[in-house]
Amino acid sequence: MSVTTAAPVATAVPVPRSGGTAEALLPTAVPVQLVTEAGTAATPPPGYVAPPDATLREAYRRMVVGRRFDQQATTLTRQGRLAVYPSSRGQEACQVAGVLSLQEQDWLFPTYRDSMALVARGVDPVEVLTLLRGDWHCGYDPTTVRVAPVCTPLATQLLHATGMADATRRKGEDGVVMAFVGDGGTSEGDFHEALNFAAVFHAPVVFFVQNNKYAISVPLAKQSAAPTLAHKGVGYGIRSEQVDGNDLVAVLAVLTAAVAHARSGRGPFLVEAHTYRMEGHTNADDPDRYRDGDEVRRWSAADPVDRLRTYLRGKGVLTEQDVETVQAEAEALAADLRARIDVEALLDPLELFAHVYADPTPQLLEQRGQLQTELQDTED
Amino acid sequence: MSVTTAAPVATAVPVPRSGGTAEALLPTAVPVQLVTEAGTAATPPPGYVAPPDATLREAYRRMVVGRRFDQQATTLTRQGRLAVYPSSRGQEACQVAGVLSLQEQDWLFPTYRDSMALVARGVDPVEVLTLLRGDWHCGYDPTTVRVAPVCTPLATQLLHATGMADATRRKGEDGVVMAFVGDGGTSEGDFHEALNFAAVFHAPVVFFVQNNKYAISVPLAKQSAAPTLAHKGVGYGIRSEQVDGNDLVAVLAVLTAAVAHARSGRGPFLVEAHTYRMEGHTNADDPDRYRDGDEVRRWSAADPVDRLRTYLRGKGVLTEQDVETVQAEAEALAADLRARIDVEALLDPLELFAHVYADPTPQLLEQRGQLQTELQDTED
Amino acid sequence: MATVTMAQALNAALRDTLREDDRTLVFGEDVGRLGGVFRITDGLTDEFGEERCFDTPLAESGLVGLGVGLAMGGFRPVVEIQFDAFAYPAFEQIASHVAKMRNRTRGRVALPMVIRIPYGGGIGGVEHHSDSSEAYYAHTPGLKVVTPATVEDAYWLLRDAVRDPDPVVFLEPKKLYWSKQEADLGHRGVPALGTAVVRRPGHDATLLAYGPSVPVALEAAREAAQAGIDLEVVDLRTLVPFDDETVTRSVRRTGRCVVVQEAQGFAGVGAEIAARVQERCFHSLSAPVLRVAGFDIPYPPPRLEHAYLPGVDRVLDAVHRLQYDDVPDTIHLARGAA
Amino acid sequence: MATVTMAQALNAALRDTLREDDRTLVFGEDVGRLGGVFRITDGLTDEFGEERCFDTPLAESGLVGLGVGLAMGGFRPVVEIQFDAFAYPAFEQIASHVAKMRNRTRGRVALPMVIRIPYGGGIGGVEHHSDSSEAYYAHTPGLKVVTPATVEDAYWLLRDAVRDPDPVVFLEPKKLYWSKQEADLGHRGVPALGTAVVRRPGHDATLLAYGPSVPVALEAAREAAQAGIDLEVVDLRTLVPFDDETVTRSVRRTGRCVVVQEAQGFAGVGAEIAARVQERCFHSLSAPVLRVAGFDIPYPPPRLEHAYLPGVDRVLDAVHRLQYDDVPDTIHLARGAA
Ligand SMILES: Cc1ncc(C[n+]2csc(CCOP(=O)(O)OP(=O)(O)O)c2C)c(N)n1
Ligand SMILES: Cc1ncc(C[n+]2csc(CCOP(=O)(O)OP(=O)(O)O)c2C)c(N)n1
Ligand SMILES: [Mg+2]
Ligand SMILES: [Mg+2]
Repeated sequence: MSVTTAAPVATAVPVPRSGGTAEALLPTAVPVQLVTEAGTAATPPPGYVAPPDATLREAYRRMVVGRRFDQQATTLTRQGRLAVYPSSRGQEACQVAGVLSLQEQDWLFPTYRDSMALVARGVDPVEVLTLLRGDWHCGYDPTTVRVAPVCTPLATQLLHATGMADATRRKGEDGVVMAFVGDGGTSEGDFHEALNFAAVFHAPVVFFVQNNKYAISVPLAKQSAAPTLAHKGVGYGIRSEQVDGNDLVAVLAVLTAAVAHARSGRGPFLVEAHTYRMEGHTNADDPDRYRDGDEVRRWSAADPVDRLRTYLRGKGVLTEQDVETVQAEAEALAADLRARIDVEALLDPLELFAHVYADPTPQLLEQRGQLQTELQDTED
Repeated sequence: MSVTTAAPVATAVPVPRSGGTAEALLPTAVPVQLVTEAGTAATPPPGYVAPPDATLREAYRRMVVGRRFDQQATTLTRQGRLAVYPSSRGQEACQVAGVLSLQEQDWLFPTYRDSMALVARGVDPVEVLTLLRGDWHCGYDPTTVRVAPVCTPLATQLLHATGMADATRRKGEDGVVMAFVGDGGTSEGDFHEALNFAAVFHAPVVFFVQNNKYAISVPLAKQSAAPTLAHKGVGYGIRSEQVDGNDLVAVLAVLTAAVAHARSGRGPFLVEAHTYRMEGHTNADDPDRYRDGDEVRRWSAADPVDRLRTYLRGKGVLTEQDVETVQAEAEALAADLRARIDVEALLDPLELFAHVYADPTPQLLEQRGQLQTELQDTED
Repeated sequence: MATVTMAQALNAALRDTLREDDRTLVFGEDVGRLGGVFRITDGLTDEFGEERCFDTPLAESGLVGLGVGLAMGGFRPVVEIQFDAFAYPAFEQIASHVAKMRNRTRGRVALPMVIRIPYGGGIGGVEHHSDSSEAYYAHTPGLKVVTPATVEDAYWLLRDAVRDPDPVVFLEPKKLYWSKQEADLGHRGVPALGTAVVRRPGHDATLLAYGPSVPVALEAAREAAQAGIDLEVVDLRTLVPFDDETVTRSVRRTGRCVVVQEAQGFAGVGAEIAARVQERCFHSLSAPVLRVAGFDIPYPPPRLEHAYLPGVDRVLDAVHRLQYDDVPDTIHLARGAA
Repeated sequence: MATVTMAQALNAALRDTLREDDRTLVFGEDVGRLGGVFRITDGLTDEFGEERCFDTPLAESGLVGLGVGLAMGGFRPVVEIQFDAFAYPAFEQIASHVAKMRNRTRGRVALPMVIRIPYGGGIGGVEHHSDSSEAYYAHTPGLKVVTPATVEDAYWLLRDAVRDPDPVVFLEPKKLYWSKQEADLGHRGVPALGTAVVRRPGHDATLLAYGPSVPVALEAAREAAQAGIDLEVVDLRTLVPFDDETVTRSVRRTGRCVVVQEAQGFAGVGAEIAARVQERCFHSLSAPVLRVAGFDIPYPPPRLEHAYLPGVDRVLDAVHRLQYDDVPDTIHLARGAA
């Protein structure tokens, strides 16, 4: 299905006001937690229920696979096979929950940090890495997987997500849009404009802030003086929540509720997940310059994959055998990735002129001709 | 004193965190009011006290003078003597309180809507109108009156105000910056970035939103779905308040507290005043296209000048004689304005090249020469 | 045939598009009930409802970014920016997304959207209301850049722009909004977006102009004719893609060329045109390609804009300097500029 | 004399400025503890403290706008933008305020501030990390636009920029950050901002280049010399104000000229240069002024940037087309472009 050729009819969907008092919009005082760091069940705040075990098992599977993918990508940078890779190790719960809360018709708007989410959504891992291998700016077809191209200019994607959600609403469809952004990205003007537009147009979009405590080297304390980033929602009339971002069960519960809220026509939702970027900003970063090992070690203890495994094992819904099966699947994906990424993509420099416009302009045809001659000269 | 040649020493002023719980940052549930629409004393919410009578009498004087100035400017547009004029009739309480809450060393960052505030601050009325007469982009010397050039690109001035406030803090001076913005302006990304920077740098700046219910033709309901605009503060960790913008006593009380908060090193403050734009957006606007007369009539009943007069008369601190004296002063200002604005400013087109850079570039000297020759030809 | 203003023609183009194509959405600041500050969207909300023509919150990056998402979702957004300088907050969305989406996605995601920008001066606007910003867009690959100079072109170019598969920055010369023409908008006399047109044939030199400068060039040609100089006037209409063929054909024939633009000259579109023309017509040129442009200064306050705007005299001055007699290499200097 | 990289020279310039002038503040994203993603501010927070060199929240309009206010308050801000394309969110602040404040206030409020922008490609960066954005700034009156090509120039031009009474957009060619030179930064060999310099004298044609293209031009000249063509290479260094004198002197003498820039060609700075040169040197020219520029496409992905970047071969191709034999008016076409 090609989204761009669809011919929606703009129907007069009424735009109800968000209404609601300020109190009803604010997040809970402490982040929602359903599973403790020790992997035992926590008392959920009212309104939240743990997702079904089958879903949690599936979440575990995708987290393990995601982590293995991430690790493999990092290794590939060391071998010079990727230009750069921004790892999201430590954020598995957020990335997988973000995807599992969606249905097929929904859209995901990711950042460069969200490779694990792309893999979880079913994007071919090789195509996830097209950008980072330097082959092209986007490797997959956004319209088939309903994942927008990975966005680098921070927070700009939130407006696209809002527009896409608004398109859904206007067409009378029941799709929801999930938009990812980092803690640093919340400082950009586009964050503000997107939340405001979404609230005013009552667009079915969930803004999901993965607060991993750093924007490259800049710690949260230098980024914002707000009580939490989730407290930004009330200023737009947007219902907001904060959640323990390393607790898959909690993130999935909160996001599922947020998506349901949006899908049922109650407007946008803002969720902040407290998590941590375990690696440097990218493989090229040198995090020792700005944070100490103790902090990283403290967060290791809160590892989201370990926590979910302990929880599911404790609950008796994940066997040792299951764990091994999942790990084997992850290894298989990594092996497949290694094999396929080694095959150099055949890149035709002349393709550079193919997608600037629907049809190349006369000027581009001239320039294309010039490059073609140069390339022939080189071959000769 | 030329601000640009000052040589401040950047001292290591500590930047304390805003801290404070979310609740402490939120505005009161209903706008602060100290005087009812009927002009009688209202019960002030805890923490607010009415300013001294002498100050209120002075406020009354400036409001009457401001309104007369505003009316005169509107008349001048009808006579074709101004290119355009955005009236702020109905917003006298906000504009005068905004200025009265400041000290001489403080700075004001106004928008095109704030001519009355400029007059109240002591800017020569003719120089206030330089921009609107089309003579030059700014008529006064910002460094002597400590009023930034009137800003048209919406919300951009909030960042300059934040920078100026931060400069004050860095120099260890005790100045405060008052930054005006409209309800529409709060939707711009720069609003967001300014509040966030101010909070993070703990800059002594008061953001003062004159919510006059319209951005040209766009009503507040299409601008924001927030409970109030003052609810935006908490998302930055900024203490916020909302106030009846047609109650001079309340606006002055709230802004005085906000300025004191900033001056004492407790960081920025956000105030939303609920008021109304009685005239069209500018003289060129046609408000009948988008709002009905009933609404305007309802707001007439809440007139800020009438209300303050009734209150002060009732309190016995403003005599009939005082009222007449103030009115006479206002008429004198209007007469003086009429006389002086009739004197066409001598504008030298060659000045166009004088201020682009400190010294004109060789290219500008060439172009200046060209224009000079053209002008001589015309004279010949 | 009726007398139509450019503003009316643009309004009709939007109306007809909204009628014909359900996917079209018109939005921006004050475009709803008010009909836009220049009334280009007058009556559209009445006819098509709030869902098809609507006001947005006041944020330009926001409304362009919303357009990107709506276009991805299958709509054809026509975004109005209120004035030229107020497009700058949207520059990142325009340069990094609108212009690049098709290319980034290897052709999989197109963004057929139009960004309408009233531009240029001559209407007595205060600062930030009279910028000529075409070069910023023309220099950004992936955008098409269009600017009409006549009433009929305004109608058809805007219709073409909305139908175009690529994003179009549609620059409307403010001072021509109230220009009138006897026009039959029902009949398509105008070829597609992407072509220049010879507005006045001539032999002695070519004036290349676009948007607000076209009437100036035509008036200069009329005056020059009285002095016995026969000028050809080409209205470029589309800056990107550029119609080299029409331009080159004209200049090779006349051998002399002046480019007229209202924007400040340095690194403007006129520079590109002069550079291309001399590249392509060098051996046909009897004189350098001269430029008449705004000075390299911020747009002046209303009472001084007359001194800034390139008018007939400045164009004729350049025409007279086209080396009918040979004065080597000082020709570029306008009189007085030495 | 020591071997110094351009990155080190820029770092030294900031350090020396912070030492000499209390009013200087250095800020931006990650410029504090990290020392900037290119380490240009390495060690400055350590030496001068958080109050003189500091990280801001992540918002480019914010940090430029903060700079405007700080400059109004008497400081001399040196703002770092992390990569070229990330200056676009600040475009309104730059175009409507930074560039115009002095003029708006009739000279009463100056904004002596520097906006440092790493620009251009050639470092294998993913999208949005390799734009050449100089034309956007050069076309905006009120800004000075500077770009060094050598280590010593980097040092002195940055020092000049901070001292300058006007706002300066200081464009740092990313791919030259690690270029090395034996340099004595203590000794000022370089004249002030605003001047071009002849890097290599020659007789047959002039190559005009700036920033990342200067080494390309020099290499092309070396290769051409082996083929018996003697090229002069001018490093423009400052795009605004433009050094017409040095350029015109060179081209009038050589009679042939190629402008080399990395940015996409259409309406780029190279267009301005070509336009000015033919205006000023028409009668001395034996061939049109040719341009070698990036293609008019979004900057390519890393694995294709070699095909995009104007290299020595493309420059030499243009040089060979400079009509040593006379082939009227097809000369503008690069081989293959017909
Ligand atoms: C508009 C813009 N400015 C600057 C950058 C450079 N940059 C890339 S990632 C990054 C930090 C982002 O931090 P955050 O939003 O917290 O996301 P994270 O990387 O932690 O996932 C910066 C400054 C950018 N990509 N876009
Ligand atoms: C960046 C920008 N966009 C658009 C405009 C055009 N414009 C001028 S005033 C205005 C409405 C502003 O409304 P508000 O902020 O509520 O202030 P008010 O005029 O009511 O005082 C608009 C859209 C502008 N000046 N700047
Ligand atoms: Mg982060
Ligand atoms: Mg308003």
